Amino acid sequence: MILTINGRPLAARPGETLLQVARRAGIDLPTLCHHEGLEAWGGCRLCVVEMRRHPDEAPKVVPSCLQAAEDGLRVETHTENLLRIRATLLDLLLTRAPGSELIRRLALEHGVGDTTFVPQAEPSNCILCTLCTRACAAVGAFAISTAGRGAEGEISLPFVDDADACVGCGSCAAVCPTGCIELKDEGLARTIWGRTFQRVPCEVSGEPTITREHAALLSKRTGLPTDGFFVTDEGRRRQTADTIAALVGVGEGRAA
Amino acid sequence: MSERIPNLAALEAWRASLQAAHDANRKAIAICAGTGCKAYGSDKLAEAFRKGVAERGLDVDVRATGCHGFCERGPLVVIYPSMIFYQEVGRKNLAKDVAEILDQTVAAAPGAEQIVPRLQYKTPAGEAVVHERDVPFYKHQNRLILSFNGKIDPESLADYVRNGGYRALGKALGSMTPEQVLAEVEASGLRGRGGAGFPTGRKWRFTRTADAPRVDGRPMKYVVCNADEGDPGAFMDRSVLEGNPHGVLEGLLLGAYAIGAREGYVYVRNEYPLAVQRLTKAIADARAAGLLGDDILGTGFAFDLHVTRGAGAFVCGEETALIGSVEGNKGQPRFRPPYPAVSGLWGCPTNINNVETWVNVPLIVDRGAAWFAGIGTAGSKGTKIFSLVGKVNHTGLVEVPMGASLRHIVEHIGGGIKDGRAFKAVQTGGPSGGCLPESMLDLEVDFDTLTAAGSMMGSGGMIVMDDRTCMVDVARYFIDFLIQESCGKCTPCRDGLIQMGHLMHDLVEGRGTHATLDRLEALAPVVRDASLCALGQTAPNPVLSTLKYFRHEYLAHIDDKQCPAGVCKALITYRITDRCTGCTICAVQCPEKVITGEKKALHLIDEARCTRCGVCHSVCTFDAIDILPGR
Amino acid sequence: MSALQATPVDLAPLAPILQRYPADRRSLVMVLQDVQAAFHYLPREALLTVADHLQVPRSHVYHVATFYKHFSLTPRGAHTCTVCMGTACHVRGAGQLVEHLERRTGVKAGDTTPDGQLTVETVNCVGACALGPVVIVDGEYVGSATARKVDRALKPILGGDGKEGEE
Amino acid sequence: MKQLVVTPVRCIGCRTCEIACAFSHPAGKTPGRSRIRAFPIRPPEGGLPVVCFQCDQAACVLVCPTQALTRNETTGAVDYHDLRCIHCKACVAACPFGNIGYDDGTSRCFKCDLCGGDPECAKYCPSRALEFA
Repeated sequence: MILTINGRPLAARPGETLLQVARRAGIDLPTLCHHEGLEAWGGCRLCVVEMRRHPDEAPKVVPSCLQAAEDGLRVETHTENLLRIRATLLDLLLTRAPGSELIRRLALEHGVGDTTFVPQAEPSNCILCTLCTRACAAVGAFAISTAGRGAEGEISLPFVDDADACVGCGSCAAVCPTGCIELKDEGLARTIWGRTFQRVPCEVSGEPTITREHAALLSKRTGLPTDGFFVTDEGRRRQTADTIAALVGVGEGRAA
Repeated sequence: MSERIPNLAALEAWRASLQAAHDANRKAIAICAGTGCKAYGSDKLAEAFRKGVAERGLDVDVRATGCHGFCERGPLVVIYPSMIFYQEVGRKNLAKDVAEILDQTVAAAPGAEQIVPRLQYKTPAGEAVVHERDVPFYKHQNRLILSFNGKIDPESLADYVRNGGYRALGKALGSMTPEQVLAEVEASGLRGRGGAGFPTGRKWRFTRTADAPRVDGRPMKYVVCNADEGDPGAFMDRSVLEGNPHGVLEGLLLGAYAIGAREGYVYVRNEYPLAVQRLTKAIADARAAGLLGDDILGTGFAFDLHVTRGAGAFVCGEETALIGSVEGNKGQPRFRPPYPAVSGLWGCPTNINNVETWVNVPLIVDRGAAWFAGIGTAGSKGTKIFSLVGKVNHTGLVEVPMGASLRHIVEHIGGGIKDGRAFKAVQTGGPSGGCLPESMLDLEVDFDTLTAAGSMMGSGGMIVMDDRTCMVDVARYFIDFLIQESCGKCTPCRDGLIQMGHLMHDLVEGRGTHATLDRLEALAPVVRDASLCALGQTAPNPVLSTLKYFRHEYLAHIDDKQCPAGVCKALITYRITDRCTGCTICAVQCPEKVITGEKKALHLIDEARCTRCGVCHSVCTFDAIDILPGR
Repeated sequence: MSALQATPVDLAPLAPILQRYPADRRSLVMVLQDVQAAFHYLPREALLTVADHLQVPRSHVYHVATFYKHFSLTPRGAHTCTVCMGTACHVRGAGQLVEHLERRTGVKAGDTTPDGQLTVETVNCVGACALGPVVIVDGEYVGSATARKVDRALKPILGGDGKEGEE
Repeated sequence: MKQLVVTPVRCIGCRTCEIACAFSHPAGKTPGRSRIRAFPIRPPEGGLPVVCFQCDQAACVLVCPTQALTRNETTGAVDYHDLRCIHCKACVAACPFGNIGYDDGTSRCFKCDLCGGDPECAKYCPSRALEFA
């Protein structure tokens, strides 16, 4: 399948999105709500490009993270209109996330310093990109979701305080582009969404491994034994070495 | 109620027997039981008529029907067979009105009926009208769909069948292949009445040809009736659902047969409880009569229908959001493709059409595509129901052929502007549409002309505005509406509308500058081009169209700091004129207690402390208070 | 999103509702409709039971329950007064009616009076546009509503001799 | 399909394999984390190298919620796609042999990917304890 991006013909594999084709060709398209490992969302709209199926057709603005590559498609990624759209979108996002280093950087790259709009009264730095809720769904916990509608929407536990479903895996905090999800690790204790988990110490080194709740969830989803998760990789590798050494005759060093 | 109809012949036999048994010239009192007339107490009225008929031992049928369309003059009563039309019956004096109608009109022999003048419709020129067809509101209309509303009892399958109901279904199942039914709809030129005007036949074709996942062995496809009707100011779907639910069912059955769908959903918005009740009854009756479920009319065709209710979300009018809602999720739009026709409800091909689109289908199959294509304009076929509301004398549902002019609708049918004021604009297409000025009054209304004029057909809401409506405030109203209804998924709509809201509030609250207009005109295209779904993409239309046709009003709000229409509180002044008789009612009612004056003497408003809440102006019975633009 | 008071709620009416629908996600919106009708709001305990019964995560039930305007997570008043804010009603002065009600009840639209008697709310169109402005008091429609008509309709709820009812 | 063959007894514990691995998987400008470990548990003769077995029924692939660990059909290795990783570290906990780790410095997992089909460790192992055959 051949399509042209910014005039350059590029090969695309079936099922690939315009974003994947563009990035493979080294074209830098900004994204915020996109994550290769999670279901595409198409909400932040930063990755929009202009596409045309026929030369005389008016260009259509589509999100490249969702738009599938098609044979013969004509795509432009950095037209003046697109740059203006991205600048405005980042300007708007600054009203929500003035404290986000990533968004400030992206905005600066598009010529936007402080927001020219009216900022949110108490900005939470959350841009409602739902990467966190999608990660939580992928992990299988479904502990958090978007509550409310429109601009009032916010990422929340059920009934604001019900963290029962959370397993303390930390994926939500890890994927959040603006870092507005608090995760505190002190020794074995891990505090997130207002709940404190105790990470199980490694049987060998005492280092923290994963939480018991996370292990239970993994075991339920994969059938692996729940107590098989509580050794760090360092510790377990050592155990593996000892096991192999035993198998080949302890320490004599003679050829097998 | 009705036992199962085994086959097509039995259906026609039942129809013939109903028609024979129906004494066409037997007197009947048809009382409108739509939501509008119910609000004016038509239920109590119907009871009174039944009691009156019994007391007088009259051989007269008292029938509660669906919405006649002329809602503002409700409760509406039509005396069959002579079609004598009475309005506002029982509003002021129920017993007297009922007695006089029964004794003078109903009891008299046909042709010798006496008319009760007090309850007659009078033209603006004061001329009393006797028959429904002569009332200007109805005379200029071409009521194909709405004709059922006045005639049949919406809760009676027999009434619908007697008036030709399910004949199209019999014809299709008996002598047409699904392909032929689909070809008929394509040839008719019917376009979606939901708002975008996408050719219905082509949409059905996509769903019919899409390959479907198999559910218990057979391909599963769905047909859905979009009865979300979220556009404020539009209520034609409501009247069709309440007045002729079987018409919608028959349309869905024909669509399912043509497309090859086995199940269907009617998604009704939560604010229409009566429509849900009537639909649920119609479905139960149809199932009992063998018109729904397995082996319909003995032809082996199987189709079942469910009613699901929305729960208060305008965005659910958008197809993929609607699908999300029926699936038990948030009503949030999804990227397309895949279009619902290919992958909709639970991944199965789903054809979604608006109520009014579905109810056109039986007419097309019954009378043929050529007949339908003969109505309307080159690009837009058939009739369209508009809900004509706002500052117009005759508010209600207007069904006219595509191509009727705005002037024809607003003046001839609508009876001109209320209280003789000046026409300023008509808003069409709801929050996705625009406001058209007087210069566009001669526009022949159809899908393409409205879009060209910067507005949209939308579902057919037509809100007439006079000189006392401020266009800047209307644009502010729509932006505030859309801020509440945005689903919040994408940045341009969620956060862009908030900022457009701030800019509009600056304008109506007197803080607007020329920079405000520049910012609006810079932000609007971004919201339009980058938003995910039609809600966001069309959200700037009301602002852009009012800027286009009423820029002078924006400039008045900026440069002169005045609201010419007297609406925007920050830019108007309430002043008592010498017409004041000193009755003191304004001083008593004023919540801020800023009106002073002795009994019988000219009163004075302390304009500095007045919050311009408008209470004095509304309570003053001598129209002595002027609303002056500016502060 | 305010946290919710956990007043004990009698969940008896919930069982028949749950029997009426297949126990899967597609019934969620309809189940919530019936719960709202039965309790006049969506009690937290009821939503937890709904989540378990439909085998749907609590976060999803909360996500849907807070999206739709018709659902309320906090107890509503015994009576409801709804002002239609559709375009037709707006141009005929619905805004003034809302201000009047807010003055009379002392609560903002969307809230409930402290004594729990009356919830004042707005809705974006009820489809009775020809009678604008429309106010609905406990399901009873008041067409071409004026402040006086509204006060008369609210008399049984708010009491008062209607003296303060403006025209 | 070639495999990385480990003959522990030949290992002399020189740990060249670890250096080769770290240098061929740089983290920015500095050498990255070695995917192989030659444990000095057979003194005085040598060590015992442990490296990912690219299991058929790989526990890491099973627990990964976002397909960030997938079989590479040409090399036979289980490859790690860092762009798909959501950092839940289930794989690290699940691997029974400890052959996948998470590097907090680069916020990425690290495991053997057979250098795309030409393992450096085997190339530089002086004692043929590691062979790619």
